[in-house]
Amino acid sequence: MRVGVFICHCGSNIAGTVDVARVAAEARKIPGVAFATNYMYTCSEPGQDEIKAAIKRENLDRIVVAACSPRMHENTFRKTIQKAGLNKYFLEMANIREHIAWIGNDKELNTEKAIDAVSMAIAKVMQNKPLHATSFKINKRVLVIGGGVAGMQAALDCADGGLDVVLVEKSPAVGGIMARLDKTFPTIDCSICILGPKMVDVGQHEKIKLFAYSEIEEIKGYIGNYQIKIRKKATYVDWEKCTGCGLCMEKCPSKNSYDYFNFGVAPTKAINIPFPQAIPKKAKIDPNYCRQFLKGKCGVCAKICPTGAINYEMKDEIVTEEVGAIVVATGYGLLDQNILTEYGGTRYPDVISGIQYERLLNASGPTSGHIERPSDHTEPKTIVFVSCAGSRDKSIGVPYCSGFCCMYIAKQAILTKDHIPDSQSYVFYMDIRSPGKGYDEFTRRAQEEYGAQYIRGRVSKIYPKGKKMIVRGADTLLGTQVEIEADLVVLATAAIAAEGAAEMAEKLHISYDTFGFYVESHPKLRPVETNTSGVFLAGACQGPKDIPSSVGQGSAAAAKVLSLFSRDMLESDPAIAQVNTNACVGCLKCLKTCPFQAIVEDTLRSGKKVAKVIETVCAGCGVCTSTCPCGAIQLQHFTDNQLLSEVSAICQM
Amino acid sequence: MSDVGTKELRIVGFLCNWCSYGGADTAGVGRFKQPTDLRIIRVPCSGRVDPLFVVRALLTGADGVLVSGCHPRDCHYSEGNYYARRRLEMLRRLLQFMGIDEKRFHYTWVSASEGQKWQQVVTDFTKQVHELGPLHDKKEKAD
Amino acid sequence: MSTEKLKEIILKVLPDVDTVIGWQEGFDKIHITPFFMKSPEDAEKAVWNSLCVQNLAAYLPSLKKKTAVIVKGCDSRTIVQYMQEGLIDRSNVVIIGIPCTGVVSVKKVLKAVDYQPIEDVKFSDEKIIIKTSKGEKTLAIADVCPDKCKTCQYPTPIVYDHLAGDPIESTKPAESVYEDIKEFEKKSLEERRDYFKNEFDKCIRCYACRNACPMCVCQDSCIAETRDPHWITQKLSSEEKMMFHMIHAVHLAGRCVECGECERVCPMDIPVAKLKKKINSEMKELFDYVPGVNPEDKPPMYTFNVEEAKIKEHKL
Amino acid sequence: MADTGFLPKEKLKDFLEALSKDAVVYAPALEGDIVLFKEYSQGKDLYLDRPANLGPKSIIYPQCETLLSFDFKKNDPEDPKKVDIELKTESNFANTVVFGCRPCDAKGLVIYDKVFIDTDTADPYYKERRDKTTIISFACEAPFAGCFCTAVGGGPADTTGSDVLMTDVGDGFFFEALTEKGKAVLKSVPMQDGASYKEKAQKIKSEAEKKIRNPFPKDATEKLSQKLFDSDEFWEKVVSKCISCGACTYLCPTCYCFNITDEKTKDKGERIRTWDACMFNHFTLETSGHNPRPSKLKRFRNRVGHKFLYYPEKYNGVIACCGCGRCIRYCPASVDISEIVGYLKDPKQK
Repeated sequence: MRVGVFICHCGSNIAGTVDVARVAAEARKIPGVAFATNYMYTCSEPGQDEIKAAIKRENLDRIVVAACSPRMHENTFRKTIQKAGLNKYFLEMANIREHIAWIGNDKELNTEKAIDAVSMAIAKVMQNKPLHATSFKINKRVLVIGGGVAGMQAALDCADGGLDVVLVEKSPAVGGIMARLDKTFPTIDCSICILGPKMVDVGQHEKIKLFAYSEIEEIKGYIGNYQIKIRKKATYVDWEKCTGCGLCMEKCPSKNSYDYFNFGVAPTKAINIPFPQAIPKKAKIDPNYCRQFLKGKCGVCAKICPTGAINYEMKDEIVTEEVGAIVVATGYGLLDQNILTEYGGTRYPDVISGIQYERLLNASGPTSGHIERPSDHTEPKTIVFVSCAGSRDKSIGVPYCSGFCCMYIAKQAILTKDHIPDSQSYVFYMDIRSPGKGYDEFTRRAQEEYGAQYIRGRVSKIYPKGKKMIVRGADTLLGTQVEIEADLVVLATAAIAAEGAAEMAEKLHISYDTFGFYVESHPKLRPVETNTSGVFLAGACQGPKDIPSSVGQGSAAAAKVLSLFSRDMLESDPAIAQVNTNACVGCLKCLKTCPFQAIVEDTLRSGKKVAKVIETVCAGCGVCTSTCPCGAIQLQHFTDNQLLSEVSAICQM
Repeated sequence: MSDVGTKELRIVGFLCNWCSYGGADTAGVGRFKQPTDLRIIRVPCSGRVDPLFVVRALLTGADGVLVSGCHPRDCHYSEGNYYARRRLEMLRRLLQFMGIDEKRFHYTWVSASEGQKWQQVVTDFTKQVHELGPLHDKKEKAD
Repeated sequence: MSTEKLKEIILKVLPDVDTVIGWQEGFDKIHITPFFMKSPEDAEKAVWNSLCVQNLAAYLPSLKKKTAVIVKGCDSRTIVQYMQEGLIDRSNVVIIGIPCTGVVSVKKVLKAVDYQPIEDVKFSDEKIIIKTSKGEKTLAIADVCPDKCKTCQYPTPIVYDHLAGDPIESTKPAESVYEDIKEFEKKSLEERRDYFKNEFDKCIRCYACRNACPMCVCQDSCIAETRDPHWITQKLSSEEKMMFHMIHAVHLAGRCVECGECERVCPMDIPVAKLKKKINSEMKELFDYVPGVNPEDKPPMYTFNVEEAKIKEHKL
Repeated sequence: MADTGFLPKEKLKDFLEALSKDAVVYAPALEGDIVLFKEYSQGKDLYLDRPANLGPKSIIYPQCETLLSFDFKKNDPEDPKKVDIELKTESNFANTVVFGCRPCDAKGLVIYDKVFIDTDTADPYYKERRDKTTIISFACEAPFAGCFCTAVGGGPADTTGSDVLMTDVGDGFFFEALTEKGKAVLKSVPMQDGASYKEKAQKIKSEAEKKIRNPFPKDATEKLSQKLFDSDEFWEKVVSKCISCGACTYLCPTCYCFNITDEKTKDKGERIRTWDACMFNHFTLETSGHNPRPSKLKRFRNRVGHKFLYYPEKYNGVIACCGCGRCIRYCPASVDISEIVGYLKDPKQK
């Protein structure tokens, strides 16, 4: 074996605290090492050329690069040695920057540690075997989960790019949160007016197959070849027949159904079309409120429906779709107001959330755009907005900023003045966060042109006094306590992960953070990728986002899918489990522990029962290898012998 | 000499590629200083860590072994760390029984973003192993 | 329970199976040996007494044809564990259970008679009478039984198709099972380490413990002898011997049915089962799991809970 | 008078201490409940009541020995491609006395000698140890469980392979020197004249011989039945219960199979020889994955065949079994090789 070792200075990043020349000299002493050198910037083009030249000149067959983290440049150097004719798995990296040079000041100790790191890499590379990727066909269809603005944007961009799109939305209509907003900041243009055309496009695009009121049941497979089971929840209305005429809704006698679209601002009918612009514009029955379901008799809608679309016997239906990539755009949720006990939870009807206020402002909302107090339907004159209602509050587990509340409060204060010119708005805030084009100017307008009074401080308590709500808080700028007698209080409740976000992540095999938001592959450089190849993120499922960011991510995710699908074949990672059928005793313990069901039972010609790995399904975690008692199933590139060689390189008594 | 003050001991770390190895990278990027005793072996998943690697290391010269993976629920392979948790807990109790102080072995969860936590883990574990001293009567390094 | 009743069952079962595995007399009076019966004439030679120590269930995974096996309560746990792990086809096995009040440790008997060659053995209610050239010696079975019998929880087989005798309830308190482990843990760390070093140093790596172990499914593929993977060298150092026994223990985690065969067969008298019993006590504590008791259970190392009630994150 | 000698029992330790001055003395001692050969040191207890669980074979033929060690040296720092390999063979085997093994154990060594010494290419490692070792055997008064030495050409007082034979004559031990080495040993320590005990010892020895069982049938032929030997059915019948472990072979005084492996760390390593066992699957496993003896039936047949057919064919009819009975005594499944050979010698029985 002829190992070549390249020790990188990384300028002074490594060389500053590691004696790189000594590390190279020590490497030269190790049996099997035919060449060792140190180089200023190994990852630079001349640095890589040097490796390629050395491979030819010194006839090297394995390469160790001691430099930064392999998470940074492993791929770079794999390509380098591949260009020089070596199998790319004949590379090992020793991380002497992040794990050594940057975390210790003692040059002597760092150098010793770097020598060990290089010894381990040499020991391992000598155990490495050439691995070869196999190619497989990609199914060029894409699944988009979530029909909010981010998901719709991703779906439309993919469809316009010529891909077949399966769009799954769990509520009865697409549009997400944006469809419920009245106006958007900072331009004050009508939210549904700009979103509506997109919704129509989604509904009509011949490349988009929309599953509304449907949820993801199961995801199997891997990049390029997923099998998705979709649960079409029972609507009790045959959507093939429903024309969306709305007659049923008009005649339905169950008038007290919870209105999900309007966040319960006012009740709706048990059979309803969520909102006038709904796509698809189809009715559905809420069996929790429908008399037919509760009492077993009614049947008004069935009688009135001109197309006979009502079907009380309808059951959930599971359909399977096959796709090659997934865009996750499941959005976000809002903090349950009940947690905010100091604000009365939801005990006081005139303390409402920001999104409920949006619905009060909206011309097609339950009040037709007239702002009225939920308690007595009178017009409020004094309105208090409380920002950070839950956000930036460690005690309730939301230490982060929800990002868009400062802006929508300013917008709502402006709209309030427009709707009720003699009203006075107060805004309690902690900091005004308005980074964005025209954003800061917008919050200033709310104060300067629309007279909203901004009070810097937290609200400590809200309680009723007669018909009024007393809002007590601190004005930290004046250093005084303030009490405002309000007619209506609007809480900017914190943005949290969508309901069921964790379960969805588990189905997708992607990571999520402490708060339930999905984790991107790299916070800066891979913002819409996940660590699971083939799965991309868009919108607020990754973290609270405003509309332009969500749309931007939707397009970005679509671009990633389109570029992935620009190839016909994909290469599978060969670093997967492999069974030595001579050693395998067929106990199939590996099959029980494989998280991906990538192992099946197989029978050899001799009749011997053994485990078999489905190459394309194996994700390379190695749980099987540490389960197998006889070492018969080995995760390639991380075999027992490879890891043992690293252990013995540093543990020798 | 290591930051802990006495002669360096041999500590082997098995880190999962996706979380803890990344966490150690993050600690490096943040220049969070750590004792130098630890030698890191990268594995794809904490579920890849056969408890016998820990045994092998402890029997052949390591004074301490650290295993770190993704937090439960956050495994890149969704379930690997759950298996690791059971196996390593079993091992911890077995080591103590056979006369190897359980403090020489630690398993924990550090995510790719938790650079500071990683620094803390390495510092505290190194300190803990130093308090116990060497496990073996080692010959002085030949050179 | 009489040998006659057992023979009756064997004769009944024989036509349906390829082999009935039982016991017969061995090379001397104190040694009983496993017996693979194929014919009614064989059945005549079958024996059952408290010298029938071997766990015959261990032969099952290697046999392809339909087999009947005679098991004591403790041995039946092996079959239950095989069922949990899918290592046998239950429909291919006929289980003849024997309620058992305890067997005899041949090692203990030999010690009691100063290792004199044994000329004859007789049984008389819960006693064993040993005749050597130096005379007769009567020993209470309770005094010379293997340690596992002292805390036996399953005197009646857990699974069986035929039961030769009436079921017996255990009279031993369940808490007593791991008392020896708790007692051992009172030793200091150093004492425990020295203890295992001294014991394992006697090991000659003959692998009798491994091969006798019913749960060592690898057998010919055992990593103690391979170079790929190369977990262990062929050297005879303390470390390598310790490593071998750790391999055995770790691979049996949550699977050891405590039949005690490893310890019984060790020609060097090493307490091979101790590590495994310790792990079992932890499996009970952590997962409320006892190997080889319920065919529907899942061995704890091959499953998990998202929230582990008993595993707490360890602080440094 | 150096050919025989007598020591009262209480003087035995003085004798061992005197021997220890010029040699490393191994003697049987209790280790828990088992008997092992341990290096004798002053005041240490002896245990002669029964044969050791593992005989003295590991002293002369260690279970693991370093044949050579190697170092990779890179002496030219400028040219890492230049590697020198330094080989070292070390021998530091001191003069040794094995005290208190049984005649069967000593006979086993003679079976090794034919393989390791009496060939064109003697094994220097083995030969050196053998040459430097003196064997003082202790005659058996009565058989132990499983013993059948007389049936394979030995006996409780057989002298083959021993340098000195020691017999318990009641109030002390009677010593007979059998070789020059033995004479030298007896000469080296003061001892009473043994002549008067010779007759008594002879009587004890012949009494003992009568007590040994002969497992082979009376009218058994010398040769084994080839037909039965070749019958899979026979082997299935007699060894189905075998669990394929190596206890029999490792404890056997005449089994000598070994494996040679290189165990290497970063820059140095050793070539070691370790005991191996024909009962293990790996023993005959070929690189291709093929195994000519894939089942325990085949492997067991080979073990019996080697001891009772192949070895005798090669070495003038000498059976490679000393009848010590260990493989029977310690077999986890109580497989009895003497019974099996008995069948093969008289197939009518079965």
